[in-house]
Order: sequence, then C-alpha cells, then structure tokens
Amino acid sequence: MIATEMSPQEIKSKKPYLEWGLSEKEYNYICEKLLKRLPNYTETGLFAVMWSEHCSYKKSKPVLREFPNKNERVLQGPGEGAGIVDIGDGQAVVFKAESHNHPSAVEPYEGAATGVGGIIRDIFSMGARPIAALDSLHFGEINQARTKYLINEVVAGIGGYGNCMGIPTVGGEMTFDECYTGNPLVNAMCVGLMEQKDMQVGRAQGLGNAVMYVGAKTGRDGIHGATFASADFSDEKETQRSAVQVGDPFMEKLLMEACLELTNKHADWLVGIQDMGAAGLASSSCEMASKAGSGLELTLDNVPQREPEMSAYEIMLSESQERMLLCIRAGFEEKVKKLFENYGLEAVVIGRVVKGHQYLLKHKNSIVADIPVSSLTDDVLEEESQEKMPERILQAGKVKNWIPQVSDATEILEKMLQQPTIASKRMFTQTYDSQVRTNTVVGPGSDAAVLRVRGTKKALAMTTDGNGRFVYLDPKIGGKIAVLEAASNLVASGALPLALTDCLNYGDPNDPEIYWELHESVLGMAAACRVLNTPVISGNVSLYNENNGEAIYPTPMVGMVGLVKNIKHIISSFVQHQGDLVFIVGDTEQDFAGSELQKMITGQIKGHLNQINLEKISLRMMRLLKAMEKGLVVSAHDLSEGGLAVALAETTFGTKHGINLKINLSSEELFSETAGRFIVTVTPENQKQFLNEMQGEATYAGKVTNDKKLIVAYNGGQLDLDLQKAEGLWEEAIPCLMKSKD
Amino acid sequence: MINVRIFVTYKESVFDPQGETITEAIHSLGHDEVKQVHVGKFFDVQVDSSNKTVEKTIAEISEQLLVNFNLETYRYEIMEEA
Amino acid sequence: MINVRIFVTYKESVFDPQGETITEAIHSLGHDEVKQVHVGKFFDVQVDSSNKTVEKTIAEISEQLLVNFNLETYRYEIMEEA
Amino acid sequence: MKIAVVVFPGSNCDVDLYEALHTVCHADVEYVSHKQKNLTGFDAVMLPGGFSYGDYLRSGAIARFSNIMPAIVEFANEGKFVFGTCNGFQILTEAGLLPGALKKNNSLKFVCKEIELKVTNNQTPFTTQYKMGEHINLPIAHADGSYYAEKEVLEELEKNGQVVFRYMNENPNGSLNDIAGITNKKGNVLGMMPHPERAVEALLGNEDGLRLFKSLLANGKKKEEAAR
Ligand SMILES: Nc1ncnc2c1ncn2[C@@H]1O[C@H](COP(=O)(O)OP(=O)(O)O)[C@@H](O)[C@H]1O
Ligand SMILES: [Mg+2]
Repeated sequence: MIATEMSPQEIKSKKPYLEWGLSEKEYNYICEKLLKRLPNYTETGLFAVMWSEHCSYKKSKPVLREFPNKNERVLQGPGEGAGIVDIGDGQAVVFKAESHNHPSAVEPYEGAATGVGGIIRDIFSMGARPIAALDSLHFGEINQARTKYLINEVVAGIGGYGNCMGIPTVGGEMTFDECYTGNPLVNAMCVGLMEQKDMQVGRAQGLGNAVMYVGAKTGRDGIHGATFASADFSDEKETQRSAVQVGDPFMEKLLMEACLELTNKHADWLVGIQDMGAAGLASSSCEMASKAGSGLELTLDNVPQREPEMSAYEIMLSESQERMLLCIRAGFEEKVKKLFENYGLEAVVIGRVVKGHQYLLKHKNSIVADIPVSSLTDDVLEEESQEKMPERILQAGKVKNWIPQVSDATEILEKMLQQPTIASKRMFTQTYDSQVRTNTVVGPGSDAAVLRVRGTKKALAMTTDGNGRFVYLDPKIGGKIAVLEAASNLVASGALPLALTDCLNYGDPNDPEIYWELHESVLGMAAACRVLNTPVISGNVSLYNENNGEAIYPTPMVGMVGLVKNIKHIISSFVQHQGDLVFIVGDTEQDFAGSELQKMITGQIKGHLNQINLEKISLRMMRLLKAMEKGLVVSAHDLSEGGLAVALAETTFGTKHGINLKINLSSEELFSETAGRFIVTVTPENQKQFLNEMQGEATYAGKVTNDKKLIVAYNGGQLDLDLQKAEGLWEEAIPCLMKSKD
Repeated sequence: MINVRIFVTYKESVFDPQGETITEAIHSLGHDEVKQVHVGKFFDVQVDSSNKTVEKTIAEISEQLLVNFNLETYRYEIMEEA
Repeated sequence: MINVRIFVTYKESVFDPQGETITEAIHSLGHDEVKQVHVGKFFDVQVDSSNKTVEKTIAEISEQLLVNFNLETYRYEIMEEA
Repeated sequence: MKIAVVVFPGSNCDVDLYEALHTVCHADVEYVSHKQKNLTGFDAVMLPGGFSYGDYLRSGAIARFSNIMPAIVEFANEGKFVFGTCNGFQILTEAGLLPGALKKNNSLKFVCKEIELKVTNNQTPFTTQYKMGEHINLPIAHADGSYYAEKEVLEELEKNGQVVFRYMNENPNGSLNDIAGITNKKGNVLGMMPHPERAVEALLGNEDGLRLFKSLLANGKKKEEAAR
C-alpha cells in the first residue's frame, strides 16, 4: 500500500516539498546550512510540518511578541499547552483557545468536535481538570442550505464532544456575516482548574527516561493533504479512503481521567506531558525535547497503529485524535502501564531521552531521521512580511461617516432584535449540556458564564468575544474594542478580568494588507491588555481564511477569564425588582460605523471608528466593580451590538418586568455602539452610595416596572415596545430562518 | 413502487470508534471468535417510479442528503417491485 | 472466516423520528417520488468459525447485545466465506 | 444509610450525584467502580448520568455487562433502593430492571433545559417528601430520552402507579404517556431522565430535586430503625 518513497536526490529534483508548504529557499537552507546534506523523505516531511505556520508561527511570531504576557498573577504564559493564572488559595485557572476553521469548513461535525477535543487535551496536559468549554462561531448569513448545514453540524459537533466528555459548554458567541460564508470560523476555548502544586510542563529530559505513548492508535488521519496527492492511489481508490480526523470523546474521557490521576497523584513518576495536536507525534515529541534541550530516540515500530503498513512519514505526521505523549522517569514504566490499563488504555514505551540533541527515529531496523532537534523547532527562517494599509481604510478616513435616520425607534428595535447576530441563540445553546458538574451559576445567554469554585467562596467568569466588523474598519481600534468587550462582559457579571487567550483569524498573510491588519489589531489588543492588566497567556493563530480569494473580516477572538472574589458578588444581567433604579454608565457617542444598525439599514459595513480612551473606560469598569463588591448593584449588562435599545430589551427577557426611561439622546443614538457602557440597576436605598462610587460616570435614566413594556422617552419622541411580543420575535428569529426554504 | 435499500458505511481508512467499542464488548462477553465488527446504516426507500429513473433518484438523494462523502460511501440494492 | 451482516430495525409499532425527518428532507429537495424512508443499522461481523457454529454466535451476540427487543428486531445474512 | 454511586467508563454526572448527597445532604456516600463485584455494606445504589461506553451501540447497552451489574440486580431483587438518572435510567432499562426502553428524542437533538414535571406517585421511597400532583421543575440533558414500551406494558405501569414523574406542558422528547420517570413493580427501583442532582442548591437556581434525596435518606433511616 505504501507508495515507494522518493530518494533524497529525487526530492531535490522533483521538489515535492513545495506542495507540503516548504519553500525552495527553506529547503536549500535546510540542505546547506542546517544538515549539510540532502534530507530524506521522512526528514523533509518533518521540516515541512514543523516549519509550517501552524507549528512554527514563522509569520506571526514577530507580531505575537507585542502582547504583554506577564503580571503578578501569571504562573505560565504562552509556550506550553495552555496558560496558567493564580486565583489564590493555592489554586490556579488554566485556559486556552484554538481554531478549527479549515477542518470545520470541510467536515463540520468532526472538524468542530475534534477542535473541542484538542483544546480539552491542552488543558488537562497541564495537570488541570477541565471545568468548562466555550465557543466562538462565525458563519455566513442564514440564507443558504450549505450555511444551515454548516451551522447545524458545527453546533452538533461541539455539543457531541463536550456533552460526552462531561464538560459543560457554558458560553460563547455566534455572529453571521456574508464574509464567513465559504470560510466559517470555529474557535473553541477550554477552562481548567488546578492546584498549583500539580502544574505540569511538556518536557522530555533526563538521560534514559522513557517516552511513552498513550491513547488512541495512530491511523492515517489528517496527514498533510499532500501525502495522498504524492502517493500513488488510483482515482477509484482515492474515493475509498479518507484523511478526515474522527473524534472519539469516549476515548478522550478515559484518557483525561487517567492523565489526571497520573499528574495529580503520581507526579513523581512523571517528567513531562504533552498532547499530540497539530502535526501529531512529530511536533509533540520534538517540542518536548527542544524545550528541555534533550536528545530523543524513538522506535516507530512500537507506536500503536490502527492501519497496516504505515510509513515512518505517516506515523510521524498523523493527526489521529485522543493521543498523549509522556516522559516517564526510568523505572516507573510498568506502574504507568498499570495505571492506564485500569482505564482500559494502553501505554507504550516508544523511545528514550538520549545524550546530545539529536532527533533520531528508527523504523523497520533502519534510521529514518537523524537531525538536530533544534533544527526543527528553533532554526525556522522567520519571514519578513510586507505591510500596507488597505485603500479602503485610507479612503474611509477622508469621508464623512454615515449618519442614520431613525424615525420609528420602536419598529427599528423590533427589527433589530430579529437580526441573527442579536437574536436568541437558544436553539443552539440548549443542545449543549451547560450544567454537568453542577458548578454553573450563570450559563449561556448572559454577558459571561459564571462557575463557582467548589469548596471556596470564589467563582470564575468567562467569555469569548470578537467583532470582525470593527477590526475590518480599523484594526487597531477594533482590536481595543475586542478586548474591552470581553472585559466588560466579565465586569458586568461581577468579575475582575484576569488574563486572556485569543484566536487570531485572518486571511492570507502574504497579502501586505492582511498582514497590516494582523499587526495593527494585535497592537490595539496589546494596548488594551496593558491598560486592563490582562496579559495574553495563550492563544492560537489561524491564517489563510479565504474563499475564492476573498478574505474574511480580520477576526481576532478574545477569550477572557475573570475572578469573582465572593459568590455573593455574582451579578445578573437581568433586572430583578420593580422600582429599582436604572442607570446608564458611560457616555454615548455617535458610533454608527460598523454597527448593527448600519448593517441592517444599508447592508454595508463602512466608515471610520472614533478613538477610544482606554484609561477612562478601564477606570470606569473598576469603579463599577467596586460598587458591585460593596453590594450596591442589583443587575448589570454591557452594551454591545445594537446599542442601548437592544441592551434594555435584553435585560428584561425571561423576567416579568419592563423598564420606563427618560434620556437625553436622539432616536439614532439609542442604537449607537460606543464601547465601554453598561446598564445597571440599583435599589433606591443604595442610589446615593452608588452614585458616589461611580464619580459622575453613571446617569440616572428611569425605573424597572412591573409590566412587560419598554418605554423610552428620548429627545423628540418615545419608544414604546411590547416586550412580550418583542421577546417572541427575538426568540423565534433564528429557528425561523433555519427552517425556511431558500 | 420500487423498494430500494441503500447501505452507507464508513470509508476504509476512517476511524470507527463505535465498531471498536462494540468489538471489545463482544469479546468481554466471551465471544473471541468474533474478529471484527463494523457498523453501518441502511435506508429502506420506497420510490414511486419506473426502473429507469429510480437509479437517478437514489443517486441524487444519496449524494445530497444520505451520505457524507468526507467519511462515508454507499451502495444500493433494488429489492423488489412492490 | 465468515462474514455476516446483521440487520437491526425498529419494530413496526415503534415510531421512527429519523425516518420521518429524512422523508421530509427528501421531499423538500423536490423528490416527491420518494414515498417513505425507514432507517436501520447493520453490523458487519467477521466470525472465525465453521458454518455450524456461526449461527449460534450470531444469535447470542444479537440477543445479548446488538438488539434491544423492546424496540427492535433483527435478521442476518451470511455474506461469504472470507 | 450508606449509598454507592457507581462509576462506569464514560459516566460524567457521578460527581454531581456524589456532591448532592455528600456536600448538600451530608449523607454517607462512596464511589464504586464498575469493576467491583459486590455492594456489601451499602443500602442504596445510584447510577449516574453520562455516556457510559460513549453510548456507542445504544445508550446504556454496554454498561449493563459490567462486573457490578449482577450485584445491582441482586440488590434490587432484595428490595434495596436503586436509583438511575439519565444514562442510569437507560442502563436500568437495558438491564431489565425497569421495563421499556429509551429512544432518540423526537427532535433527534440533545436537549438541556429546565422542564416542568408532575409528581404522579408520592408513595415511593424516593418521593414521599413531594405532594401528590405537585408541579416541580428539574433540568433535563439528554439525546435519548423518549420512553417507549409496548401497549400492555404501559397499561401495567399506569395501573400499578409505576409512573412517578410525568412531563407537564411540554413533552421534550416524545416519551409515551409523557413519562419522565418510572419505578419497578415493587417501587424500590426508580429511573428518570431529569436530573434531580442538578437541582439541590439555591446558588444554581433550583432546589426542586433536593426532596428526592431527602425522601430516600428518610426512608432509609426508617427502614434501618424498623430492622433494629
Ligand atoms: N495568538 C496567540 N497569542 C498568544 N499565544 C499564542 C498565540 N498563538 C499561539 N500562542 C501560544 O503558542 C504556543 C503554541 O500554540 P499551538 O501551536 O496552538 O499549541 P498546540 O499545538 O498545543 O495547540 C502555545 O503556548 C500558545 O498558547
Ligand atoms: Mg497543545
């Protein structure tokens, strides 16, 4: 079944590596400078995957250096499976996000499912118990059968994996825009909890220590698409084969429990642990060796294999799921085998840490690779990238921004509540088990999800946010807004933002305009992170998100976790009692570029964004948080898509209440999307103290009522919304679109 | 009326965790003579058409709906004319 | 080695939401000539035994594991000797 | 009274049951592995929700061959308390300790939400602290919760008052007779799709499940006292 592999000479002349993503310049550099000989087939394959953007970040590394990644709480920054932050009491929270955009575009169920599976492994490889999952999904408009299929399958895949694992999917976001039609974004985040003493690293060191393989057998799944192209399969056979990765959440559940027993109870047997993610055994093993500066010798015949006659190349590059790599202290191999056997899993010694720094692979009694470890991990040719501000942004700065005209605010609000990006996502979120492990205090449908930390007074709040529209109009300001929005969601729930993870979803970085967007938006995000003291502790980059040459909006997803010091401070986003006073925190400006209103009325995203005062908003958020911790706040909701009007309606949904307000804004301003604002309700007794705390940042606007009506007297008119009806429209909009024939 | 049975199976190289788990369960019941189990699904479809067009119908609904070609392949049998 | 295909279907009295949903989806694709779809699963089992004992094996694993008699019934076909 | 929470490969609500009993009810509870062969010393056994063996084949179908199952069957036959929620319910039906079977939801989708139930028998050891006919809310979280049994079996169940919980307002999965939970004929084995263990703390927004565990603990105590 194995096609005969090309010889080093043939590789040199036929250049198959070009198809594997290695440039001629890189190949020559490897031959002349790194190896001083021609690499064989397996070695060339190893360089191709290890030097891919996915593993080496050769394009994005210079940009990622802009992120702050340390502060007094960070225990582990980028560079390991996931980042770790101190939350007191000897405990830590661990989190990371990952994109699975391309696999999900091809095979949405398995693509999304294995995305979730991969990010969960990153968390438990650190020694942490995964406690929650979140997602961030961006699709095309719901007006095509293919898009509906993608949505249904992606959502089913995320739920299918998480539900089976018993990890609650507690939150996320979902938006719809034309630009994602051919290239949906599927980002998943996982949050774990651990005792600091159980912290693990992905290292292989200590002469003679064992490299052990655990979990599912290796098949030909997800091997660099080029493998199939280069091997000699007839057309007919090709249709009989598939390289799509299939997830097995049951296997992963067993693997997780076994690994947690190992890391939490037998740390003395263990030197390092890492999951096999992208580029499978190749990347996990050489990263483990590289981080420790060790040498490694692996015997590939010992790797458990699902399919017959696998070549060394295939074994090393396979992306079969649910596998982990361990470095075990010599002498404890049998104990480790026993531990895994108890969970019905096989643990196999596939190699040892050896002297020197070579990466030595043996297969069928011959040496199939013998190269310096660092040549794969550290010697990557970082690429200078060209940058150029896109014409559209240059032009937008010169033209006056679009100003909407809203004559009937009630009608506009009703329509806006039915826009898919704003409408209820319940039909999807209720297919996720959001409660398993019984810690979920606030589940999907709120600003942030909140989970209590059992046995303590603490809780953790978490959210994912991204808004490609703003980043598209102005990457730097858009980047700031993305971070601010995530932080606002946490603060609205009563949490102090701790740190963040991200997925950077962009188009082809070789296009100077796209690289500029990447760079600028990271600068914006980094600036916001510094002001908020929320370092970036982990993340992931997904480039080449294009379809037919059209790039998606540059869409950085921000995943943030916050700490609620006392569960008593958890704040609901929904109004609670009649007679409570409603305050608007933060000023409203003319922010219509990139707004939902603009999209709804004009069908376009256009204009330039106003500058953002990060310090001012940060201070405001800290004041609000302090008021919350003093027990002065009943409910809080941050303002985002659709502005004040939408947020007001949302705070009443599911309650028996309404709101009656009088405000000094125009009908248009009700829909402005100025960042960093909140609606807060306060009991009359606490009014004075609350206003004191907010130092002029809160404006009284009206009261919570007992009828299901939203009445807003604005400058020159009145909005009068029947909330019963509005909630029905909001709830039914997406189910209706999903059902309709095209 | 023609009755057709469409068989859908995983492609050869696709990992089939279900088949694997069931095989293990059968072994744990003591049936070691069972070497391998693969799971598939089938659709019994009743078509109101002539023999000529039925093949087209089956190909279309299989390709559009019943089969996921990333992972699966299909075969069908015309069972009988009802 | 003997290859056996075991077919498992819902009993007739049991409502099959999947068949129903698929039938509707096929109609919405415009294939009105398709009258009805029933869904079933099958197990391709490879048994290392003689023709005599294979029937016993199949009956046992079906009755113990593969079929839930509250809902389902089964049939099998001996496919070939491999 | 000592309670066992059985852990099957793929169980994932085991922690929730344990915490509800241990932390909230201060009961004497222990995890028991599916590999164990006996339940000596226990007075009640609980089968948690989750995806035992991935729910490959059918929900609960493979778990019923675990080492622990014969002990559970014996336990049930001796009249001791057996409780299964969600996947636990599915395992109990697969094992034949409860009649009928659980099919895929009519929606063909997993559904997690709070639903309204009616208590239709408050004379079982699990429900004495509820009022007859009382409406309560409990979370559900399942893909295979549509209860099915043949006509005669359903008639039997109804006649004997074995239907303990019924869906109100909305039947979330297509269960026949809106059945959400049933007991065996003797009443000592209860299986239900909703998750009472997720509804035992005000912090998480619902305490309607608490009285199920309290009923069981009280009735266990009574039984112990009677035996003395
Ligand atoms: N955009 C980013 N921001 C911060 N850290 C990043 C980013 N992208 C990648 N990283 C970090 O680089 C390391 C490698 O990431 P990745 O290749 O995605 O890991 P894995 O292969 O385990 O999924 C990780 O520690 C990750 O957290
Ligand atoms: Mg990793």
